[in-house]
Amino acid sequence: MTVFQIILLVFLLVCAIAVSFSKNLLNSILIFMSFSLIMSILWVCLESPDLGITEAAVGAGVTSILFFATLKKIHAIEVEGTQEEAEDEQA
Amino acid sequence: MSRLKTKEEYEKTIGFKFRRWLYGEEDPYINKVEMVKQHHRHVEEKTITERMHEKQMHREYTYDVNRNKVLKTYSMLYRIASVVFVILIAALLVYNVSWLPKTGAAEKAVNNEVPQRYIENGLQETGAVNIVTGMILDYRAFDTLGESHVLFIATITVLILLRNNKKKATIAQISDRRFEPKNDSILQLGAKILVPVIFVFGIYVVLNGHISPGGGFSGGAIIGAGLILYVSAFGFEKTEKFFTERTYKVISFAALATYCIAKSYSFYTGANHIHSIIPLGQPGAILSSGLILILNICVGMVVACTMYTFYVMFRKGDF
Amino acid sequence: MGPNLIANYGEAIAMIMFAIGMGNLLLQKNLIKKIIGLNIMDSSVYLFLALKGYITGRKVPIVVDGIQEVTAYINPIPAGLVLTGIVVSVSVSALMLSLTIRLYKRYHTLDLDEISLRLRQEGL
Amino acid sequence: MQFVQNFPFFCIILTLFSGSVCAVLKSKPARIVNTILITIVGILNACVLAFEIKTGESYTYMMGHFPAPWGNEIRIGVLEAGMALFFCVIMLLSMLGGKHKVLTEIAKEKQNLYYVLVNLLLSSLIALVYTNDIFTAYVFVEINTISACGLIMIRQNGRTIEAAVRYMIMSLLGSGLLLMGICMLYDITGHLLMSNIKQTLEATYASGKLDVPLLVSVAFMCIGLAIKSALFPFHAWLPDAYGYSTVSSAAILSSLVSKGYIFLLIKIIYRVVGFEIFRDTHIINVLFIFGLCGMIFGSVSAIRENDIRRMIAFSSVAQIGYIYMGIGLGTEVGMAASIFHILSHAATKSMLFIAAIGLTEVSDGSRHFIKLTGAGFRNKIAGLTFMAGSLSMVGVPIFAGFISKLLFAQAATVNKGKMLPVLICLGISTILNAIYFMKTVIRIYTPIDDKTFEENKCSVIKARQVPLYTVTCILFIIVNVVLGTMSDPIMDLITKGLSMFA
Repeated sequence: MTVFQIILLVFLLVCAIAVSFSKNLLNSILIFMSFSLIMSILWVCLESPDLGITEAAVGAGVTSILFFATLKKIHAIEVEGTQEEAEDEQA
Repeated sequence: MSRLKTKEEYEKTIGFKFRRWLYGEEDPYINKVEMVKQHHRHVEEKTITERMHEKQMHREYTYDVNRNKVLKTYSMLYRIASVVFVILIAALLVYNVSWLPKTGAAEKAVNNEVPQRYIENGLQETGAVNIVTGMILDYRAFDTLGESHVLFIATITVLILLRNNKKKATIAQISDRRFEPKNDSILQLGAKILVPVIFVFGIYVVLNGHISPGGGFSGGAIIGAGLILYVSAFGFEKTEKFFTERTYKVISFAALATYCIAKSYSFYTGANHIHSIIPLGQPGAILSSGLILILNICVGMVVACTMYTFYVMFRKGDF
Repeated sequence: MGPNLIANYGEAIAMIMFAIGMGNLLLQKNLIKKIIGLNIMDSSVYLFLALKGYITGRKVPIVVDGIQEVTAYINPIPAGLVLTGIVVSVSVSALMLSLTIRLYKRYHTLDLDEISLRLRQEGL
Repeated sequence: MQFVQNFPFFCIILTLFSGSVCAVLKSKPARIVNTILITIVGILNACVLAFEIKTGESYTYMMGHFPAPWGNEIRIGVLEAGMALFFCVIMLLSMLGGKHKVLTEIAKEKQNLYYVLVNLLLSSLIALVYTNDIFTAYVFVEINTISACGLIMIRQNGRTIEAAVRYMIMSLLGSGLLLMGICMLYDITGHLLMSNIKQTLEATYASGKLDVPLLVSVAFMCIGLAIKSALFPFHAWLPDAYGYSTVSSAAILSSLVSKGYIFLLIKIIYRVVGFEIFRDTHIINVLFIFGLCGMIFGSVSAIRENDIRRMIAFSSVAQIGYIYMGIGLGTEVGMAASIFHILSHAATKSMLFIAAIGLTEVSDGSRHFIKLTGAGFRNKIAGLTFMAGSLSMVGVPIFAGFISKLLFAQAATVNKGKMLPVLICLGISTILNAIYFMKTVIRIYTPIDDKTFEENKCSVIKARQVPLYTVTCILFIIVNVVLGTMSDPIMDLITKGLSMFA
């Protein structure tokens, strides 16, 4: 374990705490994205580059994109949502 | 000696009555059970509305978080209890960690004969230079078979949840893409340059899974990310030409079926001590390590399609 | 306290992160934040597991130059397990997010307590 | 190696394969594939069971070319084969009984996906039952969780989505705890294979030290599985999930999914930790107390419900309390009683769900007690089945519930310290059971006059109109009575299987 890894671990902890206390959803998703990025660097430090590639592609890439898509969908939903609710009540 | 019963006698037997009751031809209770008529109670309209009003007031009071003391105390208590619980768990786990073997030490229970054989004989037994790949796709292949089905079933559930029919899809699509720039030239130029590179890199990672770090899953996720970038730059019209629901289903079916068949061959021969006829090849070459290359390609295809399908479902709800 | 706390500081941090993730899961009202907490919880378990396989001074388990001694490489098992775990956590988060979208479409809120309050008020 | 010994592996591969096959089929062929698949898997498991009874020895089956600690492995014994066979029977009956509801309640283009979920659920259950590797168990627990979530939310209205979200949050918390426990266990023993972990742990235990990490990891695994199987304080997700999903799903969830987790827990207790070590950890007492609380609390909540499906769901909480109470007794007899109760509860609960749907159908789809008045006359076969199920739940002889209660009482007398609380709680719980089930039975057999009939928009369904449903109900009653009357050979098998576990 080197000093670099300790710094990374501390960053990881800071990110985890910051996610819990941030008020804005977009902020917390961005912080989570950086959490994943730090994690993928940490995997490489721990001699597992397989995990590093996977975490970078999946954790920082696809999962974050899915979070963003969800957030966008939620903000865009107001128009069409009422229609579905009405249909739901009929059923 | 048996005696034939007459029809009247037969109709009195329990069996006949049960049969009639079962088929609903006659109800044994009709005309036999005395029914006392309940006299109808008349309630005035006013009292009903009054009662409804009271009930409403009561409900509003009960579920009003700001004014209801009990509810407020309860949620307060829940928060405090959760915080205490979480702190206790953290303390317990840290205390527990202090008793675990040292990190980074070579002499501990984890480093026993199992990783020893993987490292010393892995190259000869699986033909994979990357021992991790050899381990997950050959030694412990049953886990990985389960894992790829986790992905498959997650896609199925996402399809169930977010797939909507064509009619509504257009409305959703319009409202979804309303605030997005269309034909953004910076994004399009970037995508034109990056997407081929990403694809080639992903295919490289998939095909070299047994030689260098990576493998089906990471490579597939990279290809999926490339597809997502392509879609965001050029819109769904372009991808719809080559990727529909049918494509997803056929590709994932073909890949999973190949996976299942390949693995059942290897499981069956292994368990029955039959020698496997698949050659392992020259270690380090692309065409080596027996089934691992084929399995990597299958996993890569499934993962790439899955990632793209997730994104499309989240954005549009339809292929 | 046991003897190895200082040597195991990485694992201790992973455990604290596990608790933080769990706290998010229990205390956050917003569903998206709950999902993030869940992801943090999973990631910390994987970090813990990967630290198990790490051996100081040894290299990636990819055979180079035909060296096949145990003393040259780290333990490959945790890496394989974590790879499986990451796949599982991606599929689970995709499922949870799609559930979130559907829930928001129906109730226009991300707060589970509020939803159950509304359900009870509607008398459903 | 004989050919029969390959059958468990064939079962797992066939079910996994048919999952991806059903995704490309249309809904009707998918349904046929599903029915045939469950039947075939059941027959294969029956062959394995017969083989096991004949030889009387368990065996391990290598998954791949490499032997035990290096490769994956499954292990087959009497108890595993019997459990897998029983799961197949109950699943087949539940699918048949709820078929007409699946056709009406689920959107047409999504029906084949429902069968994908069911197939993969079956494969994960069989893999959980047979596996000998603790990490494989984790992977299949995840498949089980996700497909169970799919089963809940496939009927899409607001309530089921909300229930699915609650279910997923609790389940994923449980999975996280389970994975944490597995990782710690791996750290202190260095193995993932159940038998090797047990050998290592026994060696450390013989040297006289029961250290902290072992205790914590066992506690984490137990709590994780307890959350997933809805033990008393963690049951908040259960009533919604069972109450609003389509009826086949509710029957499968209540009788198979939670039982799969409990079976995994029993397997961990016997094959991973070792029964003696587990008894010395005092976690057993926690499970015991939670089980007792669940028995009382579940019944009290069920009395207060006036929705028939939710009432049956709360009754599940009570019955899961019974099972954990039996595990918590800490004796072989208690464990055997728990396993018998898994069988009897699975048979009875799915039967009640299937019967309840028949009763609500003739009452304009309403599930409230008032509307159900006289439903037993309008749909006779459903009323009869519901009555049989209630009698079994209350514990009337010749039905399965009676035997399991008797076994629990017998098991309690062996354990001096825990005898009194068990007997008292068993008595109170039986009385409470009797109150709410008999209330329902009397309600559905109270005649109504024609005016109310019209007002409630009631209808009449005769046994002839729904032949499949009738046959399913009769088969359910037969299974229950067989469990209740032929308990001696079944108990012999269970004790034999438990001794083979060690």
